[in-house]
Amino acid sequence: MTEAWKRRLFALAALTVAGGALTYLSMGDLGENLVYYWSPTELHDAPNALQATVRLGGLVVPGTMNWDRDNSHVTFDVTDGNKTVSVDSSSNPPAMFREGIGVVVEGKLGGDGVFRSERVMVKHSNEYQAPEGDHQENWKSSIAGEE
Amino acid sequence: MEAGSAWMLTGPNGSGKSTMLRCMATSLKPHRGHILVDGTDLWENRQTLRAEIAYLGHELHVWDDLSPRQNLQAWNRLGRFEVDVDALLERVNLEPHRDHPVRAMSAGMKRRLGLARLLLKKPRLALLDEPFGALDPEGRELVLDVIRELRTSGTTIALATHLPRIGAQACTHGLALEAGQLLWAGTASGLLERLP
Amino acid sequence: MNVIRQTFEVLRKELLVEWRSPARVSGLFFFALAMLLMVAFASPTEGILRTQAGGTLWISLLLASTRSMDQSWSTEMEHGAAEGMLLWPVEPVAIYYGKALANTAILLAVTVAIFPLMVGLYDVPVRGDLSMLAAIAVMGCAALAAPGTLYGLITAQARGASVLLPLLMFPLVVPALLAASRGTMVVIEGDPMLQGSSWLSLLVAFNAIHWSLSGLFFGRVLEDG
Amino acid sequence: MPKWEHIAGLLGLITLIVGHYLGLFWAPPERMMGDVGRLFYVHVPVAMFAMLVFCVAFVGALGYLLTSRMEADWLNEAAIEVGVVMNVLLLMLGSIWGKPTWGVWWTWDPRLTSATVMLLTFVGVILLRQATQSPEKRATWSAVATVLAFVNVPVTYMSVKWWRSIHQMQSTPETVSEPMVFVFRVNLLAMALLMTWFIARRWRIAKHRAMAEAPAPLPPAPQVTS
Repeated sequence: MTEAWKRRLFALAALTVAGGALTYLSMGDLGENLVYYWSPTELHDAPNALQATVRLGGLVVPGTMNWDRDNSHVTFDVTDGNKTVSVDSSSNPPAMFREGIGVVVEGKLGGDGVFRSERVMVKHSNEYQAPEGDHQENWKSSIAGEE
Repeated sequence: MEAGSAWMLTGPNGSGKSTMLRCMATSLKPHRGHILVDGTDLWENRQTLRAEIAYLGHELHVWDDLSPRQNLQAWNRLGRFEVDVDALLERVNLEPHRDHPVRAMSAGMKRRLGLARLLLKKPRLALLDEPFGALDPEGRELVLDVIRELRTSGTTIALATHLPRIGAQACTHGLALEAGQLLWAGTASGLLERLP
Repeated sequence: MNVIRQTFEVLRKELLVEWRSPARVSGLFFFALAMLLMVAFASPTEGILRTQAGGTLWISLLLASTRSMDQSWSTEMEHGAAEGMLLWPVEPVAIYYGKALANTAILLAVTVAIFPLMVGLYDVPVRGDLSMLAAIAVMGCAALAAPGTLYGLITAQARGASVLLPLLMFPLVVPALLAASRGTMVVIEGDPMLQGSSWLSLLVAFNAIHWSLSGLFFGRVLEDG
Repeated sequence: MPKWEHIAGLLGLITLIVGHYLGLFWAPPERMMGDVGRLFYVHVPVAMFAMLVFCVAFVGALGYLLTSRMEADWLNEAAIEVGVVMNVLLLMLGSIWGKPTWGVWWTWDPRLTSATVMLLTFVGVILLRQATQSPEKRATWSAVATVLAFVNVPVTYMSVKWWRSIHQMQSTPETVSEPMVFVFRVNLLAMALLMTWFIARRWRIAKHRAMAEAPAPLPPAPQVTS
């Protein structure tokens, strides 16, 4: 085998290994485990969930939201369709926060099963739609109330 | 250049002696033109031809923290040469210093180590850049001896020096360079006659 | 095969150099230790130290590794030995893997020395699996050494090498730093979400990418340098 | 000599003005986000072209590694600088968008983290270029550093799919309503034209610099006397 061919073979092998590793990153179980936030089901199933500061993500269950704007206090339930976790947050969520929307909250699960959080973030979907009816007016007034 | 011949390059500083040797050693890629070895391009085939070229330049290619013996052993193993390192050290008169780190040695001693390293390889072409620098008269004799010995074993030599009178004692041909141009080519003794 | 034998010889030579001048490894050790102490002095409470232990450990090692890569190539450049190996000829791939393996071993030695000290100084519990810790240490050190050895060669020849190497290396090793720190925390604090093996696989994938690509490009960098 | 890229640049500027007018005044506000949703027409094209421009830099790097032609190195240099500007813009716009929608300027989620790492790696390549004098060394080193930095670009793009992230997944024409898609495409076209202009201009600067620092050619070799 000539030098040039050895070189090409090595290049091929190196690229295969690197490509394989990238493929593994995309296909492997990493995506499921190394996540930015946990679902309520995963939080329920985790053996030692009580100790760690984690992020919890899901949808706000309609009818459970209780927002005391003056005292920056809000409670709501978060669900993934399977399990539900009650959240108690001591900070005001952003203006887009509403019932039925996706949220990510950061905090700790207490012994009483309530997730205490200091940060509520809203997760927007990848859908961009023109408003239907008076939705937009609501939104504008909520922004105005916030600022 | 026929096998066993020795070519001496002279010329003022900056005339291109070192650059030419570095190109021949495949340490530099020629910007223009080609160097042909047995009709094939040197740079294109550098991976195989490097095994047959030995080069002693301004850089000695040694590790400062290792002793001369460890240096030579490392190069010996890397090249898979089976040379008796201790005998080689004796040959270049480094035997008494063989276990001290290179860092502590004088410039002349280091040169001798560089020469020993050159001798590990059995090259077809040996390139020496200012081999007499930093050496005492005894050391210069040693270099001339080494050149003669290499020539008898069929090695071609190219040597750059600003001490042509010493170099001519072991060289067959002479070349004079100036500002990157070849001024004169002929025999080594012929070159000496033309020098002021 | 010739390349493997040459890799081994380069590695052997590197370790011999370290053995003859142990100042480099001990310097790295004290550098990393000083980092741990400085972070401790700068932290408001000891609780923070405990929760940050994994990150602090790997930041210390990362900073120490940039020093290490610098020195690894400066000894090589001092008398042109790197070029000497290229012309000898030693396969560039063998030079790279030999040096990268040696750098991994050196970092690993520092890690082994520094970890128990951190456990003591930061009052860190070790709840998790020690074999997992060993695997993360090996993979983490390898992940720092692979790009470091390549970029060390580049920056050793560029202006302002001591600043440039961290600037090039830091962003590149972010995934490895993240995985090694979190993985170490998992061993320290226990594993509430069973993430340990995932962090380890991320490290393995990172190593696979960088050990192969750096090896591929090293020859070109050495030849043109 | 007329420079073709100026035509692209001019068209790009016009399209940009039209696209922004459409985005700000003509398109309907987004159902959930209202007027803030109009950032969609800037943030997403900038994000797409930041990554695409880095792909161009990658092509330049590969081109240099395979052919050793300086033209490829100039392309690498041009695209990296343009890409870094786009990447900074991307992070700033994303941050501005994040505050009213998510509620935070910044959070260390996989997409945001990888986009930041992308910026830092390519800034590293620029610094490396500046620290190197020899054109050949600069070209080789920066090509190698570009390829290694580029590994992160697909990771950034895929991060929202591979990891659960607060950042939404890539939108498709199916997830965006009709008039919005149209306005988006106008802005995308504007960005494409502008990027062509920027890269071509920067490539020419690189070329002129290389010409200026190239050594004068050697005089012809005289006859040898012997």
